[in-house]
Amino acid sequence: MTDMENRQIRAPSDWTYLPEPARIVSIRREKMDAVIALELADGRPLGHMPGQFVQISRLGYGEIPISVCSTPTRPERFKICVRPVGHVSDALYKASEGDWVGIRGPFGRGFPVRTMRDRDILVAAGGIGLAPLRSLIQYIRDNRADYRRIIIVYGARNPSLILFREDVNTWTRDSDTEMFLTVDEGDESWNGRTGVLTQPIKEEIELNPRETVAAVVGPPVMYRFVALELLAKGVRNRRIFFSLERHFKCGIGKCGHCQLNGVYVCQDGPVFRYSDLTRLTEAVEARAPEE
Amino acid sequence: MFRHRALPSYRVMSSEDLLDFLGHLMKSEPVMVPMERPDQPGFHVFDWLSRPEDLVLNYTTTTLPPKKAFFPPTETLFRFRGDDPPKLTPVKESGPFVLMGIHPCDLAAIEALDKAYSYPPPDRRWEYNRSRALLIGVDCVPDEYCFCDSLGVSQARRPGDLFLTQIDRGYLIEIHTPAGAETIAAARTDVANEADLSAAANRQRQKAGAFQGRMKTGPDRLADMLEAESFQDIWEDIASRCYGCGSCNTTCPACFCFTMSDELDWDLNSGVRMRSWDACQLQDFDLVAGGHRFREKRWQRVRHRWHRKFLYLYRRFGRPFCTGCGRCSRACTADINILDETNRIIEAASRGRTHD
Amino acid sequence: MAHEANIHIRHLTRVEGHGDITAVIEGGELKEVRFSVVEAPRFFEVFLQGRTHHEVAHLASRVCGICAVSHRAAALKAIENAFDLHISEQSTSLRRLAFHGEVLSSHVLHLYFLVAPDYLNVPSILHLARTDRDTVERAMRLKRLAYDLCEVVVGRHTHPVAMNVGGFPFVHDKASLSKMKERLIAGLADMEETVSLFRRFDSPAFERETEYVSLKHSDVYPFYDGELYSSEGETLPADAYQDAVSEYVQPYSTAKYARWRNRPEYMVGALARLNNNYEGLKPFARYAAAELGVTVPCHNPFMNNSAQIVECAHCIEESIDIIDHLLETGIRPEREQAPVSPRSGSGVGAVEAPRGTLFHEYTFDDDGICREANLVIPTAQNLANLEADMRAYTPEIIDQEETQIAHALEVLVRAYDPCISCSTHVIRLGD
Amino acid sequence: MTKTKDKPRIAFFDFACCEGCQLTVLQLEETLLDLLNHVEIAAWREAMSGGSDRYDIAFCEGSIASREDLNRIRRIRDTAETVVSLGTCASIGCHNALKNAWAMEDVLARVYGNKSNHFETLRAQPVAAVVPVDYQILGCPASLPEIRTVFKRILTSQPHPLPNDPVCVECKRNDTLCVLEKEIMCLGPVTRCGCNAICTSYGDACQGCRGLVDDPNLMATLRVLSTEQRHTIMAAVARKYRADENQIQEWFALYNGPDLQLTPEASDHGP
Ligand SMILES: Cc1cc2nc3c(=O)[nH]c(=O)nc-3n(C[C@H](O)[C@H](O)[C@H](O)COP(=O)(O)OP(=O)(O)OC[C@H]3O[C@@H](n4cnc5c(N)ncnc54)[C@H](O)[C@@H]3O)c2cc1C
Ligand code: SF4
Ligand code: SF4
Ligand code: SF4
Repeated sequence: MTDMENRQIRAPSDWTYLPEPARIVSIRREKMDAVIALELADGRPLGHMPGQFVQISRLGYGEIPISVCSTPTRPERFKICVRPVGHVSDALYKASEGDWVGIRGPFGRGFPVRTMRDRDILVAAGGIGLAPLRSLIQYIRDNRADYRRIIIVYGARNPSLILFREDVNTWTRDSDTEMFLTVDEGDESWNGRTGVLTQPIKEEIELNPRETVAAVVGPPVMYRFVALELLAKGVRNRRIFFSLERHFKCGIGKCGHCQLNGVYVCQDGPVFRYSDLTRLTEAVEARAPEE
Repeated sequence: MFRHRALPSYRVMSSEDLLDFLGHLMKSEPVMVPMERPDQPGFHVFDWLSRPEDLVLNYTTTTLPPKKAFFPPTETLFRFRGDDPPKLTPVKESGPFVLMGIHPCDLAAIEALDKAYSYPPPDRRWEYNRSRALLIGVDCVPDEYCFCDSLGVSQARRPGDLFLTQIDRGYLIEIHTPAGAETIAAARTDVANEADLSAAANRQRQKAGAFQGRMKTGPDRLADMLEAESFQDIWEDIASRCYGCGSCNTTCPACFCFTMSDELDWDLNSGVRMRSWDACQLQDFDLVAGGHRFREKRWQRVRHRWHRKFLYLYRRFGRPFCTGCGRCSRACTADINILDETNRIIEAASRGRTHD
Repeated sequence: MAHEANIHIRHLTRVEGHGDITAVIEGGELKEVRFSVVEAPRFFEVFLQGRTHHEVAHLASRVCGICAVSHRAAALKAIENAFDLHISEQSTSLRRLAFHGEVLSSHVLHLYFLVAPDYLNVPSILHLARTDRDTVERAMRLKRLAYDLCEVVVGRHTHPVAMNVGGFPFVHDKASLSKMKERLIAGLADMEETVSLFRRFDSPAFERETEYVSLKHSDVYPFYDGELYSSEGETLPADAYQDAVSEYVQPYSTAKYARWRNRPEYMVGALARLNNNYEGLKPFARYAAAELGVTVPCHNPFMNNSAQIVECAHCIEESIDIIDHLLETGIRPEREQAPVSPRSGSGVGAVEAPRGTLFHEYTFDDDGICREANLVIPTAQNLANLEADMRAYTPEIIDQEETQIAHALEVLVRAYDPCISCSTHVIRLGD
Repeated sequence: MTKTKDKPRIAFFDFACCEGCQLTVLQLEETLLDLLNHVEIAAWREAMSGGSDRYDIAFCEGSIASREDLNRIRRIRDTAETVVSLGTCASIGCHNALKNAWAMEDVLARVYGNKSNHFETLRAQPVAAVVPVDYQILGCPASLPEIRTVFKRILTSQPHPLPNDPVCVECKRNDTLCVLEKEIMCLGPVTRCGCNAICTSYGDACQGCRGLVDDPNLMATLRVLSTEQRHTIMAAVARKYRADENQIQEWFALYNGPDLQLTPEASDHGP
């Protein structure tokens, strides 16, 4: 690097933190989330795998990590689902069709769609955690022959916060998916399950534990309870996958924000094997529930 | 002409010739050096040089390390304008520059950051800025906070191009790279004789004897110790004194965490994305939406600092991300000394304590 | 014709702080006229007690955002007098420089933002942004010049930093001082324009004799230094101010009033300084005075505005000289003096704030803790004189329409440049 | 990035304070003219006559210290869609709150003597304690960098969460020398940043005018000042100040009010 020749400065081909423009082709706003379909300026597919995320910018507001919620098997455009919780997510939520955003990525390690082949897949989603898992479910359904059962357990805080309603209806209706929907608090119109999502796992679902791979995404407190139920049913800890959330700035293992013991969540994850996480003292998600 | 000679090779230069050389360098490229703070005489700072005589080579330390030449505390990454589609223009400085007067510990830190930032995918901005720089190191005398010899970098030369050691008749110049050789070729230098080399070696010996403190074990054993035990009581004790002000991070030559933020122009349509140094000791460093904090207690953040420097990055890159420069101990507004606290951990581990 | 009028202007605009004008005319005769300060008082005098001299100096500037440097300087002088500390000539020069920045800033703000709209018939200077961009930009430029002068010396204008007991805790940068000097020189051209602008405005030809009080110094036009002087010819040391100045309360006003010896009203501020110190003015300032038709002694309170322009010119010239001197002698590092070991003492600090003579007086106990504080503020000293002028002026214009009378009184009040936020912090009672 | 609609109308109001914050807004100067491309000034008593009662964004400086203030701020809150507390007086209470350590009758009697019954005063409260505010700007005077940021954020409907890093972070980013090196004690390590560390840039101590960070380790300040330290510089500082708990408490009170307690109880996030 210190050779004189190298000191003749060549512009780097890709400028690490420069996003590329993408246009919002459609936006569907619900009370607490917006599903946004995006198209890169040059029209090429994003090239992601389920569970990967992008760093998305609203220029002038900032940049945040958001999971891609669409499947690469339907590549024309990709979708994200945003819950407005601050600066950038609010701005994305309020954006309109035709607006431009910036995209970097896709980044990170997604779900192990290979390991999952020829196995039963259990998907456990809490709240906004359904976003990356929807990508996985769609991917598996688009490659249906490669996989066996698809069991979906989804818990929302209340009926009005249920994401991807149409998809949820389809998964409930179709016979090739086993859908277990629950809400923490129902309302007058609600006649489905109420309670935490570990309940259906514990009480309703028959598993072939040796053949099951689980993918879990939700709020931090959810993970360990789900893991306990799955372990109790005999699912191997190597076959349970968590997608974790941390503060990301760069998405490529440089900024240091997402460091979790020796790993970078953005680069070594966000999807981790449960068995790997139990060794990491800072992985609160994998810690045994406190007495 | 030096190109084919074995490196390192040696030359000698008088102090006056050094200033001439500097004047010559300044004509073609900007030069950053340690100099006395204009606002606070008696203290030093790395800054761009406007007059050769402002150079101070026998400084003890600076608040900020020289890494700021490649990775400024706050910098613009790109400009944007909200057109249709938006226009994004990378911001980069042009032309090569010289960074002079780097102590061995800071050279070692630059090497460490080279590793961290070039780990794929590489940080192009760091690489670009690094590739623009010629590095000239200089020998030093340890102060009360230094312990670089405990970490094996008190004689570090890489990735410097040239290295200066003060001797009676000026400076002994070690030439470590072809780029260094080419640069020095333009200067008035003399052959280095036996006396020069032994004077320099003498100084190294003096330096080795001048350290007031030592780390009580090597980095390898330290990493094992940190991995094996929790030391929670020690972390808690440090944390009870710690402000969480992050000064230990922001003065560290081997820290490299950052944050990014946007700033709009007054037209509210164009603006810039900036990146600035961040610090893991700050309360909000790992805060995520929804108010979750993953290192909620101050002692967890303190532990993270030690673990990151001596365990995580040690395992990942094969070297501790501390060079013993002593800046954090000096900067700590709460009197937390990294060497003392590290030795406390080592002692506790050596006493064979059990987990708590 | 206003035979009957009941004028009440609530929260007069374009002045610092909250004040009301009341004028009652019955049967063509002025019955009552007054200017009442209704700003909520802030009680500095109470909470300065029990504080260390560091804290006193820090809090002092918070009395007023517009004359923060003056308050800080007065407090520093009082503290230094109390503890018998002496600051270097260099520190004195730097404090003077900051002072000139403040006077310039305060006067420019007053002249362009508060006064000029009256004469240009707009609600505010910003309303000229389209029609008379030149004037707006010049106003901004002069403000910026003043602000930047303060910034170079004391970090910022409002609540100066680094202006501490004993000296400055950092060394001023020669390069930025030289750059400042260039800009000050360029600023003289803007002053020339300012003079031409304000020459166009006609001031009412109203005169009333009164006593003018200010500091006076044999060598310099006094802002930071000098002895107390009255236009009746009396000179007395600043720390004997209580012999002459005493304060009293009016039930309709949260500010206090002051009398000079037995005279119930007197005037301080730009006009008073000019009347008392004309010889100290720099050449360009004298030229400005001539252009604006200011001849001393001048008894027309409306001319206070012109006196401020003259002082702006003077401040710029004087600042150039000070910078020249500093650059010539070289700027030596001087450490902020360590606090004196706690001890008792009391001291007075008197300076010329933009609006007139300002006194701070503190008494410290054996532990160096402030036990008593007394602040006498220019606007409070001017209130009685202002009301006397209103009483004398209203009959002269009593033939006009009620709205015109109201407007004329507003213009008169503004000419005094009252600083109301300051005036509500006065301390001990006069009797 | 915002679609142009009607320009929002902004207004400035002042309560008990030194009016230095408004003056600092005037220091935007050239940018003030840029700003006028985006907003209309509806009322600014200090700089303009004939203000209007129709405004969308109200900048309020100063503390609420009288019944009239109370009514006025409530009216403003009812009228404005967005209320901004401008400066520490309006956001935290600042020096005005120092008088709250005394009984209000005593305060009046000390200043107005036997005429004190003509006047009234209330315990001083920040605007932010009396009505809900949408944006806070801290600083005494309001920090210029934050004024800029908040203006832009309001105009692009972005929230402005107060920064939670201490002033030391900005000191380092500016590469200024820590004043402790000169044996000057500083409140920067527990004070909320956002002022670009202006005081320390001029070699002076931070007096804490932007209030405390969320989780200040106040006991650390106490320890640093009141015991002998190992660190050469810190030992010198401790020797120089020899401050007791009381004095430190008074120092913090300058901006954080007289009620702040220095207690050894660990906070939520400590130690
Ligand atoms: C891998 C990954 C995938 C995610 N996928 C989704 C998704 O599909 N849909 C969705 O709605 N949300 C998702 N999130 C969460 C989303 O990134 C945060 O909601 C977002 O960063 C909040 O930023 P903000 O600017 O809106 O809020 P801010 O106004 O910045 O602040 C809100 C809080 O978020 C914290 N924060 C700031 N930046 C980040 C960051 N980069 N990461 C985490 N927290 C941050 C702040 O410290 C603050 O406490 C994902 C996060 C990660 C790490
Ligand atoms: S510099 Fe000291 S007080 Fe500040 S975070 Fe580091 S260890 Fe804590
Ligand atoms: S000067 Fe104050 S704010 Fe700055 S680093 Fe030092 S202690 Fe922190
Ligand atoms: S450095 Fe401290 S006292 Fe100075 S402006 Fe910033 S917060 Fe206020």
